[in-house]
Amino acid sequence: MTSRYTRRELMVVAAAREIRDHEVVFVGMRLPLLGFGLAKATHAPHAIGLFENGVIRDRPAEAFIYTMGDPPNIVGAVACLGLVDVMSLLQQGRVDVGFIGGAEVDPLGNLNTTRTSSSGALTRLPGSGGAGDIASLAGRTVLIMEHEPRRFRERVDYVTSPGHFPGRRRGGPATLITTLGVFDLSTGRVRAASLHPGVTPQQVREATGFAITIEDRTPATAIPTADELAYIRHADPDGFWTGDSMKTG
Amino acid sequence: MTSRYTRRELMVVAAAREIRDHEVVFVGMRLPLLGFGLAKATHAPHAIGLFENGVIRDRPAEAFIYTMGDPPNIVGAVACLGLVDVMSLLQQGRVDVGFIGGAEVDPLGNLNTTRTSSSGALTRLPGSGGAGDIASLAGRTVLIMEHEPRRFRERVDYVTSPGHFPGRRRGGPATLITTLGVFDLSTGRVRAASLHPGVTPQQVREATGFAITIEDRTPATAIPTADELAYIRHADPDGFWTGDSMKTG
Amino acid sequence: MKLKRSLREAIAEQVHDGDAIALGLALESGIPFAAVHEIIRQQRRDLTLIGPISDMAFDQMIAAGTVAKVIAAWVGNVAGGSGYGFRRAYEQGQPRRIVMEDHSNFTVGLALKAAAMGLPYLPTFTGIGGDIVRGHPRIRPIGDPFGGPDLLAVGALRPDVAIIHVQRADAQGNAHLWGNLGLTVEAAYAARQTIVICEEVVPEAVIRSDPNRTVIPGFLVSAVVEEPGGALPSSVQGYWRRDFEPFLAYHRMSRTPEGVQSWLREWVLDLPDRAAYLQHMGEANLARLRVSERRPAAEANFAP
Amino acid sequence: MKLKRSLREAIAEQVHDGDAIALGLALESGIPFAAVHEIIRQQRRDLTLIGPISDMAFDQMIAAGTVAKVIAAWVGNVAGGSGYGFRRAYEQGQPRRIVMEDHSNFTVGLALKAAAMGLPYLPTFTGIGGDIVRGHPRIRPIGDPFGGPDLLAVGALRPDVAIIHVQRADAQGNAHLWGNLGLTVEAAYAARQTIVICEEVVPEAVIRSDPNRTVIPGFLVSAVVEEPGGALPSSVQGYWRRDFEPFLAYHRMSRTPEGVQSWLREWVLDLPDRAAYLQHMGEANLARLRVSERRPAAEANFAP
Repeated sequence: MTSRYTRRELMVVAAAREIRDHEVVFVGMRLPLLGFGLAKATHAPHAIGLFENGVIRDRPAEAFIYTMGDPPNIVGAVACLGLVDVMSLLQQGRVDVGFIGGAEVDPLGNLNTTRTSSSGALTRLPGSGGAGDIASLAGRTVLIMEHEPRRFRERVDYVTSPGHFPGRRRGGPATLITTLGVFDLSTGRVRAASLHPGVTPQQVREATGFAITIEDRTPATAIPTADELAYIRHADPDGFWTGDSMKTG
Repeated sequence: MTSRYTRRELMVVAAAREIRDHEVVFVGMRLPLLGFGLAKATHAPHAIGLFENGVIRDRPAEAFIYTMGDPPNIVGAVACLGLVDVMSLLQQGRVDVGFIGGAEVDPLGNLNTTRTSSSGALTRLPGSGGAGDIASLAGRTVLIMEHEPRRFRERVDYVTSPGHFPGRRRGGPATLITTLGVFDLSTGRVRAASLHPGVTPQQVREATGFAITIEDRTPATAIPTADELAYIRHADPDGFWTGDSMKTG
Repeated sequence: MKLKRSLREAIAEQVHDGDAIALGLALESGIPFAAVHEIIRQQRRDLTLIGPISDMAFDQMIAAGTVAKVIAAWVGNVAGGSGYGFRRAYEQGQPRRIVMEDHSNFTVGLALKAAAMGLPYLPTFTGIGGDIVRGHPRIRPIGDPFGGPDLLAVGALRPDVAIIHVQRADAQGNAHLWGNLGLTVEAAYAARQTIVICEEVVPEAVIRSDPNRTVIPGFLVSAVVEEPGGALPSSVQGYWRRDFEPFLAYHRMSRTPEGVQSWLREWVLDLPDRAAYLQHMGEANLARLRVSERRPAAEANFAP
Repeated sequence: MKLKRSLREAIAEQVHDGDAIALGLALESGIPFAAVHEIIRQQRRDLTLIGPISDMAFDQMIAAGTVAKVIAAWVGNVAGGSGYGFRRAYEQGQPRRIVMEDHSNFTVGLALKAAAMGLPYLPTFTGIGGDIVRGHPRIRPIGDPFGGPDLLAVGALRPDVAIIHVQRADAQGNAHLWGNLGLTVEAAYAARQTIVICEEVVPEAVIRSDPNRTVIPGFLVSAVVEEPGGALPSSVQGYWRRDFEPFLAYHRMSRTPEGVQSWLREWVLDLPDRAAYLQHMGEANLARLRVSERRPAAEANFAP
């Protein structure tokens, strides 16, 4: 028996599965934060979460947080350091996996969150924040994106968060989780690892502005279990991050 | 009316006079620490003291301390940072004056606290500690030494704490306070600024292994006032740092 | 040396046209909005703003026309996304054109830290392979003298003024801050002057009871301002919750130039000072946001 | 992952012949003498010792023949001056020759900090014009890519193990330290493994009540050892005063090779562990040194 779930809930579950036990995770906000909490509550009880403002937690905040700087994210933290301290740990190679998102992605996993002219006119986006650092320095990165044609481009206008490139010292994009599926980026080409239930290869191709490998036997993304959904709804009771209009399942 | 005082008490008074009001002082232990406290109690009430272990104080510890790491040196500190933090402030140029000592000194104000063969055999000394950093980076340095021929050498065997050298970016030795007098080093030559009461130019020359300028009108070092002595004896009641066998004055 | 100032005095004396100002250093908490608004009221011009992510503080200053340049990793509205004031200035030059020096959080942190350490630059591996560091005015490729792979040098960034909101400070400027730190310490060390705004000016003995909590020693501080609630609507650990709604309201209002001007009039220009701002918020809102619970830190004994 | 170990287990498992060990990082306080003595008892060989100034800890390890190399700014006895064990090894190769890598406090700090930051080196201006940096194996001249004066690059120093004494930690290794910090944080970040020795293992809630006091996050820690009094005769803020006399006694005894061997037998080799050391000190001494007064830090409220 499965409950109804939203696409974003499915994405949280997919994010959680990217975290292995005992890993050090650069967490970020929104879906990755919920994914971290879910992983802790299920298969990765010893995972550690770092936030770019300097907070280190081994469990999510007890109260809902809107930003990583919200006071409940300090309460119960194991440490509250400075930004340069956690970035130093990242640069040292102490972080196994980091989650990042962007406005645009290309087949090498480059993300753009700085500026784009894709709509014809120049659009200024907010910028990197810590994403460029996580992309550069984490052991591997997991990308989370809205799957839309204008966002999936053959080449992004500006590489805010570097993907695969020749001479990369460490890490690089491993997985891309979208509103349509989960994609393997570890080889520097985009290959569908799973499509979300009900999503067809044709839908994915139409929503992707570059070539993508979708094998015939590509499985469906495993749907959330009742326990997983219960966790997510406990952590995000109003569906602030995980609500969406498309109920599926 | 003057009280009897020791040579070291006189040196503390001379050290205190090197500190101007509102200055930031890299303090060290022993006589400079007493000098800092004396300056604070007299003409430099707004001076700030930095210790290389990370402690920042705006008044000396209430209890006697044997090392800068002693718990009473933390109590009442305005800040207790890390070593790299205070050294960074030093490197930035935020420190006006630092006090250092050494086993050997030369006319350029180079200090050796690392190793010497002056006695014929190799003698290993403890090393720099923070002295080399203070010598390199403070706005000016004040040197404090026992005035003995084997310590005052034409050229030191090893430059632990650099004195004047061509291309120096900042600072350098300003004053040398010894058991015999106070010497101006600011020009890179050694010139007597004052001789301690009862000390003759001949005595100084015999105790100095290099040429030294002692003008005829060189004054006597100003002797401690009763208030100054009272402060020193309150701060060092057992004469741990300031006691010596030669009572003078 | 008397450091205590009203906020108006501190901004009037220490923030000048053309200055480079670091603020919003703890990221989403402790943003010195009272100072931001006072700078707008005093009509400073041609400022350079420095910070990691700025939340809506930078956007407001840009929309008010005070800003010539931004040095930051992220400029927008954390709750809402885009910063419309920033976008209008960058995309259309409204109300004036601004120059953007893009960074990642780490590179802006390293730029401040280089200055804090008295160095011309700090090396890093971050950003290699991306466009932020390509042709960057403050970032250059360098080799490793020990034979390892090439790095980048991030040049030192020395703000004229850092503006910092903390829980408490003494009259000498020795400041206790807890909760988020972000780049607060780096900026205070790096800046030529540091304005400390605090919830409470406390007796010296409070600060000295815990010197490890003093993240900024007073001798680096140029002014101490007691301005409780001066960071609202951002949070201050143990003092104020984050007020979420004003971020969304500003986001909505700032969609149009007229909207943002109307917002600036209501919340900044038509108010004389922070006290008036808090009054305009209303006591019910203040009561909702004020932290009255206690979760004290476990005792640390400093007895010698 | 269970981190709790007895000191004997921690040293047996994590300190190996030939390792580079950082300790004494807070300078004169919190020197992990219990660990120093356990390493001597377990007869480790060919160690490299790393620290700013070592007080008599390094001297004891050198005199016991465990050390091949020292990387430090100062090696001696802060109370007495010379370290005779160090001098005999360096000057006469007794009981064995040691290699000295001389530093200033800042350069050894920068070497650790470079490793802590994941960098091959950090630049500095310290030491220029002096002999420490001349021909130094870890320090090289470099230019400034921004055209300023030349600097020095201090190469990264990554200890195999850092041994740190703190007031309290939880079972996951999250460690609260207050009072002197010195290079403790840099070393814990830099080291491949970090052994945290604490006065008390406390419940998680104590540590989490004050995350800003956690100078070492537990995920960097490889072992947690509860060893109250483990830093004696050095001090631990709020727990133990410095015992001055043993430093002078060791200084006197260590003047001769026979004296130091006799000292090592009495205080290290003939004792099984730290409990026996404390017993040998005697309850009157412990009572004199134990801090019973309270000077608590002013409350910091972490309520959200």
